[in-house]
Amino acid sequence: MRIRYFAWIKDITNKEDEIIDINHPKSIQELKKYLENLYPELKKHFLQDVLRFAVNQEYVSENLNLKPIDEIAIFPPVSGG
Amino acid sequence: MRIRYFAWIKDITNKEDEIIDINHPKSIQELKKYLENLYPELKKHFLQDVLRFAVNQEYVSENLNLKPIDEIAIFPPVSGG
Amino acid sequence: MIKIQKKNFNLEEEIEKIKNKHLDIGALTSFVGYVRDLNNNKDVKYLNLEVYQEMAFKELSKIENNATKKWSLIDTLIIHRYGKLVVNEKIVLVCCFSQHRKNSFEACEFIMNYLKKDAPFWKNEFYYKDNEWLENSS
Amino acid sequence: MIKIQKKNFNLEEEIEKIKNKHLDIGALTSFVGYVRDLNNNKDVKYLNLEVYQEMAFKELSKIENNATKKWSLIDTLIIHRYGKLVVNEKIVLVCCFSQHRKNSFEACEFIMNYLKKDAPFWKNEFYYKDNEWLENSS
Repeated sequence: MRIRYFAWIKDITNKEDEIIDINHPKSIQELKKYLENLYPELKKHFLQDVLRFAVNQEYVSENLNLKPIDEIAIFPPVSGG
Repeated sequence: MRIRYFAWIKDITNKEDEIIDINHPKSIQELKKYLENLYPELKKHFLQDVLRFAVNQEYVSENLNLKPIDEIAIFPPVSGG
Repeated sequence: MIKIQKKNFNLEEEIEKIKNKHLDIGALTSFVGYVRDLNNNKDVKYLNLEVYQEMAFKELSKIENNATKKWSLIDTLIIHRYGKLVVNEKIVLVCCFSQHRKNSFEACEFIMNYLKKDAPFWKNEFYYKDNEWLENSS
Repeated sequence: MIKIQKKNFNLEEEIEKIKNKHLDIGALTSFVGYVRDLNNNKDVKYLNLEVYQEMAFKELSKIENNATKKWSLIDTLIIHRYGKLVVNEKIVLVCCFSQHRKNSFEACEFIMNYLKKDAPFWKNEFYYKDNEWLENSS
């Protein structure tokens, strides 16, 4: 499972992406818990509910089952255009 | 007083413009009568009320007083753009 | 700025000339009208576009001024061609430059609507057998 | 057509390339977004525009398809740049080609609104002293 970070999320994680190989999270909820442990600063942003999640390049609701081959992206509100 | 014709009005008048020097019409109503005599085919178009009149390059209502120095234009509905 | 001309124009050049004057522009909405190959169910060969030039300048200036005031536009550009125009050629360009996109969209559609309604241009459309003077529906 | 690229583009060339393929096009509405010299009351030096490229293609394709169906568009073009963009540079181009003008206006504004809302691009705006990640207001 590959996790990708964008914009200022990268400043918190200090990386653009990472692979979670063992005990990968089964849902976005589990992923959030997993990442809060790794990066405590993310917690307040999860609580504010401002971040967006994409699985395999599609926006997702939180109740999707995550699979080991999924690419998951976490990013702040967009500002294109 | 200069009268200018545009689009298919020119096919009726056979000219682009003309000068009315003596006894010039004092209103659009008088001008219509004057032109109906010169170009009988115009009458039906005046009756259908489809033509537009401009005095000195501005759209006008019919009750304007016409002056000898005015430029008056008669034309069908526009089709620019 | 209003231009009434026979010759074609280059979108990039016309737009950048104005854009480069104003560094506060964030949004440009533009409209281009083209000669279509089919109209009134007939194959079009070309248009002959007639204009009442002095009045077209006055009418387009009024429309431009109204839009500029109503939507706080930073700049505008209207180019309308006349003369013989074949299929695929540009007829008209309207550009509305503003800080934000909503104003430029609304102003551009407003200018096109009034241009179609009031600007003194007439299209004489030539088909393979005959020709027809067009009228814009209101 | 969707292009996500670092380099600048020429409006005339990009538009005519598509226009020339379809002789039934009568109307083009296009939108260009530029880097402004002032934002959040600060003088802007440049933007660093980040993109999630694979997802941006998917999202823009969805938006483009929705607009094409809803407004019977003949063709569309979206170009979005990324990387370092200084004041006065183009950021984005959206073109909607259709037979008549109303559809092209509505479709172009629709695409811009959804692009601003959902397409995964992020602007890191650099001022003279600091920088800031922007968020589009919804």
